[in-house]
Amino acid sequence: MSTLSARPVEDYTAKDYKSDLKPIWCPGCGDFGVVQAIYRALANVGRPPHEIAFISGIGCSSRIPGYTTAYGFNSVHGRSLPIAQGIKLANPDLLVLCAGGDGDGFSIGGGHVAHAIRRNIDITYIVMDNQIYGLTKGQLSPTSRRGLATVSSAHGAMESPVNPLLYVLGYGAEFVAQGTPADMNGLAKIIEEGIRYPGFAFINVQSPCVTYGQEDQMLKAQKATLQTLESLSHNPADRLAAMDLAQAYGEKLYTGVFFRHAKPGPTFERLARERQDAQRSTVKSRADVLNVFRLKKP
Amino acid sequence: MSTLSARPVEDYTAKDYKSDLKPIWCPGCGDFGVVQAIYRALANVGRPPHEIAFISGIGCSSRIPGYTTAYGFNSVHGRSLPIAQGIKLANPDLLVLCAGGDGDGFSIGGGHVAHAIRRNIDITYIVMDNQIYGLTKGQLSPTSRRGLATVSSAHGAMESPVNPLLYVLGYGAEFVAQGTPADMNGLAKIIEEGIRYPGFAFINVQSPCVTYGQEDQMLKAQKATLQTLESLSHNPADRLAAMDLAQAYGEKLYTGVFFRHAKPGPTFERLARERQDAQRSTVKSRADVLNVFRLKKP
Amino acid sequence: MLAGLYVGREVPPPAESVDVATTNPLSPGIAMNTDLVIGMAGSGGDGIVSAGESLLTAAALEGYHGVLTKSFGPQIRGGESSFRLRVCTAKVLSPGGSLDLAVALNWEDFLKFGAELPVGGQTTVIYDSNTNVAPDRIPLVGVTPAEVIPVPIEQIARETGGSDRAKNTVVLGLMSGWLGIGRQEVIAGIRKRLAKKGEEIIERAEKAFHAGLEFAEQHPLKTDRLMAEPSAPTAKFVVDGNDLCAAAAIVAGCDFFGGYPITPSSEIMHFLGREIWKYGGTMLQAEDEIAGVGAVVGASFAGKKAMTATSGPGMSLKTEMLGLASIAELPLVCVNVQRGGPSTGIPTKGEQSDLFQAAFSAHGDVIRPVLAPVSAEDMFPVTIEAFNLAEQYQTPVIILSDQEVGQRKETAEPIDAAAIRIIERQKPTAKELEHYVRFRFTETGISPISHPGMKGGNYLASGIEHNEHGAPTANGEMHSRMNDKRLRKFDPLKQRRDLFIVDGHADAPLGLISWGSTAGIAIEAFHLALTQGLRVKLLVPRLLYPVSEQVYQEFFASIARGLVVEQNHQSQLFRLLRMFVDVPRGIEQLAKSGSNPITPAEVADRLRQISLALQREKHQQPSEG
Amino acid sequence: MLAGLYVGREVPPPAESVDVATTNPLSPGIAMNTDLVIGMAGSGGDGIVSAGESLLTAAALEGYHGVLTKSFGPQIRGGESSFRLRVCTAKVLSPGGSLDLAVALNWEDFLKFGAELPVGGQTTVIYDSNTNVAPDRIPLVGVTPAEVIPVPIEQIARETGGSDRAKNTVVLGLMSGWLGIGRQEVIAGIRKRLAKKGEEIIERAEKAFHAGLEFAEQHPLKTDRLMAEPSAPTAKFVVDGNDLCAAAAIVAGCDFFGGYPITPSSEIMHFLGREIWKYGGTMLQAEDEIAGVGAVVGASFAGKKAMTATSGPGMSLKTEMLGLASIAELPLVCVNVQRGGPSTGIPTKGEQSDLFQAAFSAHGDVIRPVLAPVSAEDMFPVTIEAFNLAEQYQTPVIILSDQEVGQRKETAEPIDAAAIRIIERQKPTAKELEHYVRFRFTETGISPISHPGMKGGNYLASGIEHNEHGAPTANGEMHSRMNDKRLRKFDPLKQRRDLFIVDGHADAPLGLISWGSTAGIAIEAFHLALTQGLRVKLLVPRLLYPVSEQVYQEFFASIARGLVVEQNHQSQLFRLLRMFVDVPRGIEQLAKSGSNPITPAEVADRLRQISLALQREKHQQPSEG
Ligand SMILES: Cc1ncc(C[n+]2csc(CCOP(=O)(O)OP(=O)(O)O)c2C)c(N)n1
Ligand SMILES: Cc1ncc(C[n+]2csc(CCOP(=O)(O)OP(=O)(O)O)c2C)c(N)n1
Ligand code: SF4
Ligand code: SF4
Ligand SMILES: [Mg+2]
Ligand SMILES: [Mg+2]
Repeated sequence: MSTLSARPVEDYTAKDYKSDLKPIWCPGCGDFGVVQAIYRALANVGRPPHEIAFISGIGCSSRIPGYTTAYGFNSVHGRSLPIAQGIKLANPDLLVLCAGGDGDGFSIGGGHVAHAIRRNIDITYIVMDNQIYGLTKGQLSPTSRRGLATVSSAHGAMESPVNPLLYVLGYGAEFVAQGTPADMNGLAKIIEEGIRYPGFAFINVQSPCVTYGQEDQMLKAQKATLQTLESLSHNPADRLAAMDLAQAYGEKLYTGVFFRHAKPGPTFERLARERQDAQRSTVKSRADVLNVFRLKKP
Repeated sequence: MSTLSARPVEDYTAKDYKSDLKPIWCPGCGDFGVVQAIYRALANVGRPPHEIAFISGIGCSSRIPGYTTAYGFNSVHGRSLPIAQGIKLANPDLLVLCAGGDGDGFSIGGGHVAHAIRRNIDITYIVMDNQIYGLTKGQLSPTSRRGLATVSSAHGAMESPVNPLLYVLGYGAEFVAQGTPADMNGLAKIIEEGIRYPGFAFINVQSPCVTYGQEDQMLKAQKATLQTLESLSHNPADRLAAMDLAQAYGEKLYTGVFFRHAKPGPTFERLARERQDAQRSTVKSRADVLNVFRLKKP
Repeated sequence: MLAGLYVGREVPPPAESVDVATTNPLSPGIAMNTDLVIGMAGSGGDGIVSAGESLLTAAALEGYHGVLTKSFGPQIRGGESSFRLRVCTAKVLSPGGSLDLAVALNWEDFLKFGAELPVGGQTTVIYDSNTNVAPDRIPLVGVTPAEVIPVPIEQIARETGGSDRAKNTVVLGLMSGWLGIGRQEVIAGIRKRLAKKGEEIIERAEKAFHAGLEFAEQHPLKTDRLMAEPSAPTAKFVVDGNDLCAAAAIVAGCDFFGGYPITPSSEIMHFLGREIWKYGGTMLQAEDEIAGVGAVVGASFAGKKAMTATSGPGMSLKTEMLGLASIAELPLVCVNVQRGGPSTGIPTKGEQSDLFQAAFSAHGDVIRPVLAPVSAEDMFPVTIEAFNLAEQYQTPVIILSDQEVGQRKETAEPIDAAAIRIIERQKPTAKELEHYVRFRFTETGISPISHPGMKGGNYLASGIEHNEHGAPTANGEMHSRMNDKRLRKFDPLKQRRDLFIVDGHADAPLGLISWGSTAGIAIEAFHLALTQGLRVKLLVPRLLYPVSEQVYQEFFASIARGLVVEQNHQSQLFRLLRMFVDVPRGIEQLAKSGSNPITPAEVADRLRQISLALQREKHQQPSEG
Repeated sequence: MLAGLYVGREVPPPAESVDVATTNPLSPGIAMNTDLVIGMAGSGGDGIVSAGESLLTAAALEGYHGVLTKSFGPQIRGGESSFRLRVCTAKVLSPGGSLDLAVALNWEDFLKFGAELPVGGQTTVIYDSNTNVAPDRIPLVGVTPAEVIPVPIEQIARETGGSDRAKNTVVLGLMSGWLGIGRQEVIAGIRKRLAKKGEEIIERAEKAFHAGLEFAEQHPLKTDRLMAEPSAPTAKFVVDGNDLCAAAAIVAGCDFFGGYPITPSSEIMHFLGREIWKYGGTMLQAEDEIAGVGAVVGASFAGKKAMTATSGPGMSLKTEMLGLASIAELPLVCVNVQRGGPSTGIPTKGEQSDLFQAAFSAHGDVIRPVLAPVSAEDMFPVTIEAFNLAEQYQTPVIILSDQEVGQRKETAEPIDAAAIRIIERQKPTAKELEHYVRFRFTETGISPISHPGMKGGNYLASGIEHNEHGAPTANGEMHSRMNDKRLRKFDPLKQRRDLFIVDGHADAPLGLISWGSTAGIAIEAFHLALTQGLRVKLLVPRLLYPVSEQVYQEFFASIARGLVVEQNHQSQLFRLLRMFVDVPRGIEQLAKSGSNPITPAEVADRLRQISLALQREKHQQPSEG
């Protein structure tokens, strides 16, 4: 997030970010907790809603922008990141959030993640990873475990799941974290940290699907098994250690910050602004662009 | 490659795989070496050309199937892997090769790589990585170095390059290697090994673009700088060590096998065949599928 | 030839029954119903849809015909839910018009369906008296139903079934009683469904059912709703469009399916994910629609019959690959189960607004056949035909289904797969393989096609323009000849009359045209209009593109006025026809955006108006001689 | 209003000069040329294109008009390469017909261009004598050129320029001599270009040039090729379509470009990658076309004017996002520089076969405006207009350019950017922001649009059907009203007459219609036909979709016969018009697949034939009275 608004932080509370739209998630869906955590994180950061753009794809989870008072964009399946990048580049002063499901982000949208990361555009990307396709009623998702039987895999999944944490670390993401609504305080905190991180931030959220998910993915089971990375005294500046821990995705539920770059690199939009500033002086008005077509006697 | 043809290996020589089409690559293009290495690898493996399907996307490099006698498919930009997977699943007895450029594979096609790998379909995928868009005349490619000025980046690239080797290792690829036509023997050998590996094999080839590439990427420079992984006594069964070495992509030119899984996992097509075999006995003819619609008195 | 029910002039006889009562043979003097529409709504947990399915199954087992459509709110769980069931003594093709019986478990949910559950002056309205609304105060504005009956549904459910989850069973009892359908069958069905849950649960359910039945017997309706005996009770299938499409693909020889889930098409993938392995095939849930159809292109190149299925957004993503299949001349079938558009639109409701896209989304000069089934049952012959056309013409073929056809359940005549003709792609002969030329210029424009594994057939497939051998070319003349080959090869397809339903007097001045899921409505309206004495004829294309100029020209020859009925905003078929055919000026359009119901009565009304205008016009013309 | 050259009836006067010679004022009696076409081919390393550009620049500096098209083989380096340059004393709109002067550096490469470099009976053929072919044995079958002159080009190049790389400079000397153009300017240009290479290199080049010049002077041509003075020499711009499109975008206020390289559109991205930063904008080379247009959708949502550019395969991939922009009512401009299709097709050659796609690729009921420039110069007003329409109607707008227009170089009148009218999107007023309703039903269908950062304007954009507030809905009636809003808002656009070039007698019975890159050819043919006495009128739409029924109806009112000229296989404009307009039966089609040249003379011939048929028909009709 590049600039904080002039308005003092204490002016905002979580409910300033809650819209009037009634969520149509199933009762008990993990996404209720995620949106609450987002309200809290935003209130702590304190940007006014109209300076926030919140983009999602399609899925149960992707309904989330509509439940906030920010400018929302519930776009098309898998394309939240390209759209979010366009928004941030068009207006770097905005706080840009991006969210969606595991399918949205790592199946159909999987080709965009690496590029958002290598550009290091300052967007906070929250994946509500429920290891299933919720909205389309229970098909395999890319994070579904091997062997899982679903409506689309009656005889069990034959592929290995993707590992979102390891992937984004491999892509060079500078901020990588995992949370769960089973630990609301922790979740709100890492979302806030992600937003405050001056560059692309990736947050995987283990948000259970109570309708199509597995027993061991529910909040109750999560509460019993989760381990905070803090409690493991993980050093979030250590990328290799982060990768090592990330390998356990799907087996162990670690929450907290896996990786936070000690020296944040330049964002694309900062470099773009520098370039604009450097080049602007060479022209006076937009019409000057036509000069290249002018024939001059040699 | 699942089955070797009955025909004895010594029957084939490199020229059996060379077609009559005259390559229209620029004189000196690295891809000439790559296709030669492929001829040699195929001759060593010894499958008859008509049992080979060779799929590519679009790009200078993607012209390569047409220069072989195999069944070729010069498809559309970035989609060679989905097509190749369909071919292999439709007929697992074929030897399926896939090839293309760095842009084809890691920009527009980047979303398909992880999924081909997590399915572990037995395809050998060769990327001719010249760090540039050759066919479209010299734009930035995803592997272009930061700061590079090209026709599409007059003022220099503002993003970090992708790291194909690290990405595919993160995706769980079981065979990962790098070669260069600067070492023809080495290149032919790893392609042969990739083909023989019973699962998805990824081979990155540093194939210079003599028209739009940089001086330090040319064969001559490569010859001077390349280091074989063998000479470093790297243990290809060690995935973490492979990842560590892969981090040097773009700085050091390592050739050879980064990673070869000691215990190859099951391929998707093998699991599919097992499933077919298990299920086939439940029906007699295709018309049986209609039984589900039949109403029976309860 | 298209195997199926409504080929050429073999249109089923008019459903005489429509809104017409017959007499009760048991107690003469009491009219018995031959055609009833029941609608029911409640919240997601109420088991609405399973009640509808029980009723349809029971009716089908007794030899009735039926169509069951389901409609839901956007919630995955706990939202509003409804069904519409039409039961008929003869074949029906549409979900019908206004409801005869409306059941509201609660008013809030019922009202959400608006025009999808239309209550009229002839409707009997049943509602749960726990809603605390007086019968003369029910929240339906502007209608006075024939009868309004509060029933303590929840109370009965609790008292007999032991929980409010038995509400749907109570309603089944009510329906069974009032309609006289399925006493045995519903109970048997319940028993089967609950078999695993133990005798106690089954007993409670039976009690709930009987309590409903009893209530119905004790409260006879003002308007009697007893169903007459079915006209010719035969063994039936119960099918839904998506499942039947998948099954037909297997019968057609499909060995590969690649796709990505999307409402309302996913059931096709689910079905094949369960079944295709048994027949030696493979189902791939791909990472996206591009990869799904990409794998299908690959499987086809490898020599197999292959299919993908999706809905609007997925179609948009598949555009490039479909273009590749066209120029590489590779067979494949692509099903678009249409929903409301544009963009994500309305995923759960049907629409026929992707016709322009089906015909024209590819860049460059391309023709690819587009077929549309007129009912769930029709999915079988249409899917078989799609595979046949794909293989015969080496082309992608699009099936334009929609949510209505794809997700509704229908009774169907038993399908005889043996009667189906399957077409295989033309492979090169041994002689042709000696000097194989993949894209040889032939008289038909169709060149024998080899596949990997075939010795001597090796060639380069590509999306780049190529010469006869498959070698890339940028030569204008070759490009022109290849375009010509790829377009001309479809000429014989345009001569296929069996892909059209044509009915009515050849010289009728009034024409009615419709397609896909609205065609059933139009066919019923056509028969209604005939019974009302209109001189009308009917045309329903199952081949939408390429446009068969001749079929239409012949049809239009006698036509002065008419109507094109379709479920979209822009009258897409009407516009498409104009491109290739001289459509008479008097042809009007009845076109509504998705999920705005079109009913047979409405279409028939409109035809009557048009006919009146035509007569007025004639009279105004100065008489000759 | 569309700022530009050919608005309404303001068609430039007939290029009287076409194929007509004037007299040499200096030596009366010697005819001087007003219009010449030069074609030259060789291998990639020969500097063919740079020679063409030098010649065009030199001619432009002297006040001539010109069009330079380039054509290449598929090789990146070392393949065949050619240019066609038309130089004229008055404005020209097309690359013309047969060559007046043909230059072959070697025959193999020359022949590869076939009909693109047409040699006829009036052509003077110059070739390198090192090809060892006798003048009466040159490998051009079926033509006898006016004159054939072997020139030891390579030899002269080596002797004077010191290497065969000077061959193109020798040819420049020859042309300069024979045409009497650019002695000073070519040399000055060479000097400028080689400034950094040192005096020695420059000197050699000058020598080579003079040697060519000298050869020309010593070998006067049988058919004199001296150019007459330009009619009204004014300062000129030299533009190419892609660059000018990019520049126009900047003038229009474009602040964001997102795209992915693809031939023949990449120059637009290259230009903006160099320039856009200066104006505070950003260029993003995205990972693919979907991401490119996705970022553009985002930038537009953020309140900025934004553009993407691509060619056929990229258009296919952008389909879904364009649909999203339509339903979310977000402005954006998408340029399709068309090439030969389908699929990868012929990347380096132009075609006009993506019209169907431009109009109809989206799923659902969608209208999005499609514009086409008729020349490189025309790219300026058309691009400005595209941004204006996008912002005004809150819609994606497609510009259908093609390789021909996009990559050719032309002389153009100096552009006065100040005269351009720029339209901004309608933003909500302070009052409207008090209770902001994003998709409010307004009379025009256009609702004021806010963007992030605007306090009180917060709303939810989506591809899901929504109500006025942007909240998702599955309600059929709302869907219908929203469809209506989104389609109806384009009604005023269909009234815009200034988006059409109309010329000729209002009551002419003969009509000529063309669009895009072939329009220039048609316009020239139109003037040719007029000079030949035909009663013909002309219509060139720059707005292709939605189809303006009224403009065409008026045009067709007097028309009995006519011709639609376009560069595709299926007569796509002709078919598109039929959907909405009653196209007279006598309208024929001249449609050729890409890279099969269409010439003004050919079009005029065809018009003449049609006119004759029309006259015959009239005479056969029984006379009245
Ligand atoms: C292009 C496209 N393809 C497919 C769909 C159907 N679709 C909508 S959401 C979804 C996946 C939902 O899963 P996920 O992204 O994990 O989100 P969740 O619902 O689980 O939160 C799919 C396949 C679509 N809307 N658009
Ligand atoms: C959908 C689509 N987008 C863009 C292109 C244009 N295009 C063709 S090849 C290519 C990139 C070439 O680079 P690379 O993949 O690295 O291959 P190389 O030519 O360097 O071997 C591009 C952008 C295309 N043909 N199709
Ligand atoms: S289906 Fe699953 S993810 Fe979707 S709302 Fe219900 S519980 Fe949540
Ligand atoms: S442009 Fe580069 S990659 Fe392409 S053929 Fe030439 S040298 Fe090879
Ligand atoms: Mg999910
Ligand atoms: Mg490359």
